Amino acid sequence: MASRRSVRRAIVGIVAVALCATVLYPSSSMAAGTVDVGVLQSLTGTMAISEVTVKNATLLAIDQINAKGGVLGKQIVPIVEDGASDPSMFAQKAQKLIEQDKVATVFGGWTSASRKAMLPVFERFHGLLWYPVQFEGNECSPDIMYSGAQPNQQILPALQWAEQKGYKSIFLLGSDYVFPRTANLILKKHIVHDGGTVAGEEYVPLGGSDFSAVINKIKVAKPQIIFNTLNGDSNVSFFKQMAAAGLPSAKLPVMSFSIAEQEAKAIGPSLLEGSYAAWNYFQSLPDPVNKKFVAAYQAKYPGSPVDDPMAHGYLDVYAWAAAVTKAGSFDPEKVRKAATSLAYSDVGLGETKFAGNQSLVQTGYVGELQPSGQFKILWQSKGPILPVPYDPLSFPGKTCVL
Amino acid sequence: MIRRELGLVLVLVAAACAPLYLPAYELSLLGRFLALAVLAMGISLIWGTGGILSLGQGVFFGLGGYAVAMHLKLASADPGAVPDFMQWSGLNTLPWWWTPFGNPAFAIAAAVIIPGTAAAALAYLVFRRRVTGSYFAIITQALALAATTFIISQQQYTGGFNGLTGFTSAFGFALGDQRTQFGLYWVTVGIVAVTFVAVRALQGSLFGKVLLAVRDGENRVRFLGYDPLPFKVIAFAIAGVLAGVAGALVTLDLGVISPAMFGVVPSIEMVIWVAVGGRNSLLGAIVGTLIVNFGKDWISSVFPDLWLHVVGAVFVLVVTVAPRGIVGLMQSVRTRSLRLRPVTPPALVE
Amino acid sequence: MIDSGSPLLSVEHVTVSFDGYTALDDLSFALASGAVHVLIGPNGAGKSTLLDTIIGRVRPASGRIVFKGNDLRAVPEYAIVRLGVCRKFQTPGVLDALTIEENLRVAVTQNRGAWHAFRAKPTAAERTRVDEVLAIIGLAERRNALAAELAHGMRQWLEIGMVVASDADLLLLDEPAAGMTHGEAEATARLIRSLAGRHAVIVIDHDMDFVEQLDAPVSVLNMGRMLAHGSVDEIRRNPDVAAVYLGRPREGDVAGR
Amino acid sequence: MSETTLVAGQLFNGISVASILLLAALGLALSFGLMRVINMAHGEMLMMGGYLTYLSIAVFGKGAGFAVGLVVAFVGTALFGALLEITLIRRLYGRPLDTLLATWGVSLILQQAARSIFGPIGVEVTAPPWLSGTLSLGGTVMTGFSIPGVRAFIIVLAAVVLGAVALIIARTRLGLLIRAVHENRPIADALGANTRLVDLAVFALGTGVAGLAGSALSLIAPVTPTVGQSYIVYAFLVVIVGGLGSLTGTLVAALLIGVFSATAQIATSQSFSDVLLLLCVIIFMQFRPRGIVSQGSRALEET
Repeated sequence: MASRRSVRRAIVGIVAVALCATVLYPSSSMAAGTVDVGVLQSLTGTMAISEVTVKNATLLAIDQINAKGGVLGKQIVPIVEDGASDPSMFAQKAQKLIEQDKVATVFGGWTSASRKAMLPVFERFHGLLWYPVQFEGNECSPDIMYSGAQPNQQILPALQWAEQKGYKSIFLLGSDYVFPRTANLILKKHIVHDGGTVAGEEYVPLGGSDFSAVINKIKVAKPQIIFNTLNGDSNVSFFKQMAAAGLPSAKLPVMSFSIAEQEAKAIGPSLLEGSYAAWNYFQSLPDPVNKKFVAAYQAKYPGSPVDDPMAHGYLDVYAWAAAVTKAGSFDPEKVRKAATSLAYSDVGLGETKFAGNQSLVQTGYVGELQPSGQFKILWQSKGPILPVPYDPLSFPGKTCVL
Repeated sequence: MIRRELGLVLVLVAAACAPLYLPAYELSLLGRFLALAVLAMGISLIWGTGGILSLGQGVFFGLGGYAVAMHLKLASADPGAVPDFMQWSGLNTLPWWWTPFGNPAFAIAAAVIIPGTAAAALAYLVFRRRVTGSYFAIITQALALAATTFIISQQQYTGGFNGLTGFTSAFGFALGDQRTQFGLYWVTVGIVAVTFVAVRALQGSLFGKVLLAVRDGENRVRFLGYDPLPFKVIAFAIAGVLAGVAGALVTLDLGVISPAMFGVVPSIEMVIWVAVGGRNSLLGAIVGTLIVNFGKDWISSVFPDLWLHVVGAVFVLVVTVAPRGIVGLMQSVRTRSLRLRPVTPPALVE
Repeated sequence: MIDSGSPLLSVEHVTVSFDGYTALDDLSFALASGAVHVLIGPNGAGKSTLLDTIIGRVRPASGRIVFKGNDLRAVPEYAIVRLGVCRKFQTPGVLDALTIEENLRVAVTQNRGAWHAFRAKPTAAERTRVDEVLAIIGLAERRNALAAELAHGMRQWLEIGMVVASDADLLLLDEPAAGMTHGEAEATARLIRSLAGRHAVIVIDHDMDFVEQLDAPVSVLNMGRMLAHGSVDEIRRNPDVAAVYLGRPREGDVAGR
Repeated sequence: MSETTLVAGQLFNGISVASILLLAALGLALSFGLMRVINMAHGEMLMMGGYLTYLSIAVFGKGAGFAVGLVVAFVGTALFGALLEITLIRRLYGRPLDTLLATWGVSLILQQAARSIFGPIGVEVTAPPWLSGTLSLGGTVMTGFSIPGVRAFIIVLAAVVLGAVALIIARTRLGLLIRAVHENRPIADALGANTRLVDLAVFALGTGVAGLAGSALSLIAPVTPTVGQSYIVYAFLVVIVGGLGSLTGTLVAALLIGVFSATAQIATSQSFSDVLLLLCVIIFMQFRPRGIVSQGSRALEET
């Protein structure tokens, strides 16, 4: 009864909101000399810590290309959107970028959840997404270019290295989400297949900070090495509590799949010293092109390290620009066709290319963390590895059909 | 009376014609936020009328969303194959409790019944022992945390952190098709209208009056011969159903449901929609939902760093300066000249 | 219905204690259908506790309360009300968020189940009863005002009206005239007298002038026990009662206001 | 043999987790238990304590910095709590659910502020040298069982803080006033107790203890803008299971929940033990809806 009089007022309000929505949104101006691209990463929320750095690398690449005259004679205008660490926001913003801003392509996404949420949007509108982060595979879409590693390019090389070093008993520890569970599923098959043993498998809720029980279980299982797929802040808790429990990396080696230079800086190199990581790029790669990239990035963001997803985010822009140039068009369909027929050497990843399944061909590296926060490269795979989205041992009979 | 109903009909017509004058992206946002408004009306019912603050409405939203998503997932899978995430989680046969969701009618019914039943069960167990509102708020927040943790940990059955996505068609309609989008929008507008009328009727009934009285003093109602328990349980179940419906609609619209959409933080954001609009007003719930969500979409695009500051400030300001929200502010502007109202509405005394 | 031989309400050897403090001490008391009875006593004598115990808010440590042949010990509060007991509290417990008419409607409805409450329309009999009570308490013209907007005396009237509207067989009135002017108190007394016969009523009050107007038997409670029974005059002359009140000279007049 | 080590280890972990929960919940037990203020920004007080410790270490070095950090964290967050009480909480007494919403807003602002000041990446706090050892219990059936020094420190700290708070409430004049206000606010007010000052003191003490807790927790957990969020829900569960306004209840509840989740994790995963924990709390409330230690009330309506 209370709201009778204001009902009509409020009604006007609803209509006003709906109308304001159209007015407030500046629709993108497709000026003649520019081309809009979307950059969609989490600028807020739990994932911002990682995704902001990729956004920076992406923007750096755009600046550099613009400085050289842009692409097809047009300056690239990035439209940066915030995914807010929320997959539904990624879907919403992806839709905005494609439908409202009419961008030529989108660079972005970090978590599998955000990629999975954006996928239907890109398929619906036939857009093109450049995804820069290593992931669990089991997906290939014509509307996504996967420059991050497939499991066979990061996890399996690490296992190969561990086996060569004589580590037989492996403890699998991860955050409770898709990448660790799938990675460990693949790892278990391969460990058993290769004659090793899985000493244990534990998952901690995302953001979990209590590792007392896990460390206790590790002590009882007595593995030779831990394969760690923990995400984000949980790593800080894990390494602090391992050190407190008298198990620093020097005593019980840890191979991490989600700790790159950025995370190492956040966790504190002193805690991580001597632990291992497997990536397809390290800042310390001696390639001269890489040195230039690192120098350019640090000129813009002093003191900030460069890592694997950033390198891929940077590469994605160059790959897109090259493909556009080759195709002579911004049409996603033509661009993705062109992208798989080119080779790139613009980043320190060496000479790379996109395979027919739209994933990147790349080399696997194992590094050991130094007190400086940099990784010393211990090992590298024999040449670039072809991407395999579906691990044949774990998912027999599944192949990528575009 | 007639003028008021006329106003409502006008808004309804304006909303129904939105596809004619709104650009596609704004239209899809409006549809999504209107679906969320269904959930917000449920919060208005339990919080504004019933005095029950739930920080776990997201859970019921999620249950509704998952019920529909499970059907979409089965409908999108190759015949005879299990959904993709089960394959890469090492599961090769469909769990028995997934099977009935292959039936669209079952899935739609489940999207309503499961959240309603879960809400009723929770409310019964907690309110049975006359636990106070603060306890209930905290328990529902713990529920939101536990539910998301649980769903994430059961990846082989639920899709884990990624949730369920990758649907191609919904109930025989192609999801990417613009006509499907329009149809879904109109269904949403229809559900909002029906919900609004139904909840308003409920608030006007003796049930609503007793519920309002329960909010201000549970014991007083008890000593008038009413058992507050069924009133609170039924109201909470209705809010649960509305949250489930909203979850189903948003899942259809967005093509994804995942734990990140209904955990602790989204659940408390749902409360702020209603607080901004005006917790005691059903229209306030709708207005607040639209304003906060459009605001979020806009501010987080233009000033991403500012968004949390704005939300935080809105929380503080709404509670301290405008506890009856936007609608309350407009009301007091209109009624101040007519008669003096008590400064602190009784609703604020828990 | 009620067996005419047995009382409507019987309180049998009831003891209530809070954290070691004995509020009611082996108290027994009976009331016949339609009878009006007044309870007086100094603060802390156990008057309100007795009503609390009848209504089920406080459960006796020993003894029992029987209403219409039902042992109330294990009956939930709302079910006790449904058996036919309704109480007005010391501080008015009207439903602030509802209008005066809605307050009465909530009270007058006899089927108090939640499902029934969905049915929006009150019966003709209920509407008539609401109108009657509105007339009795003199708030007919303000029927659409919110209860929260009423002045204190009006709230008292409204709550008395709710108790009357409930049509319970036993009405418990805790200080019904508190905060009323002399004239209002007189009207209240008239109303209570008119209830006799149709309802049994227990009235608690301090104000002897008011009690006198009720023209009903009086019991005096002290320290959880019955001190005396009788008419107002008999109580006035009772030396034990005088001693209790003289021991705390000011309370009979001031306390509870 | 390894089974016994596992079980013994988990029992110790249960106590260790309990000590963390107790530290995180004590401040809430004060503000929620005594004042009915649901301080959702409590987690951010922990976070603030962590950052203050980081700053102290930056200024005073690794060894002494942490000890100084404990004090700075306590004083700093207590002052912030006082400011919060004066500017915001004071307006909202008697409206517990509104304190919940308003303080949630404060918590968002604080998180974003920490992000703006210190960056989204956390800051590094490592255990000082005098805490980084372990105590081994070799040579018995407990071979392989060792107690990390950091965890032992947190257990001792929790006990000391609990003892200090209990002492303040039981023995000091402030404690007397706190008890009086808690028992009956209007009467304490009427008797001349400055209830406003008492509220201020209780709230500041509560946030100060949270800051201290945050400082200690930085030894085993990250210091990031969002770290408080991972403790807040559990801390509230401890308080409601313990019963409002009872330190004993809070202690027992922290122990129960800590040992419960540690023992559950012998057999199951952490995710599942969290779910089990909530189920058990709801079942527990069927039997003791007001917590382990409950107080009666005669008021017609309770908040």
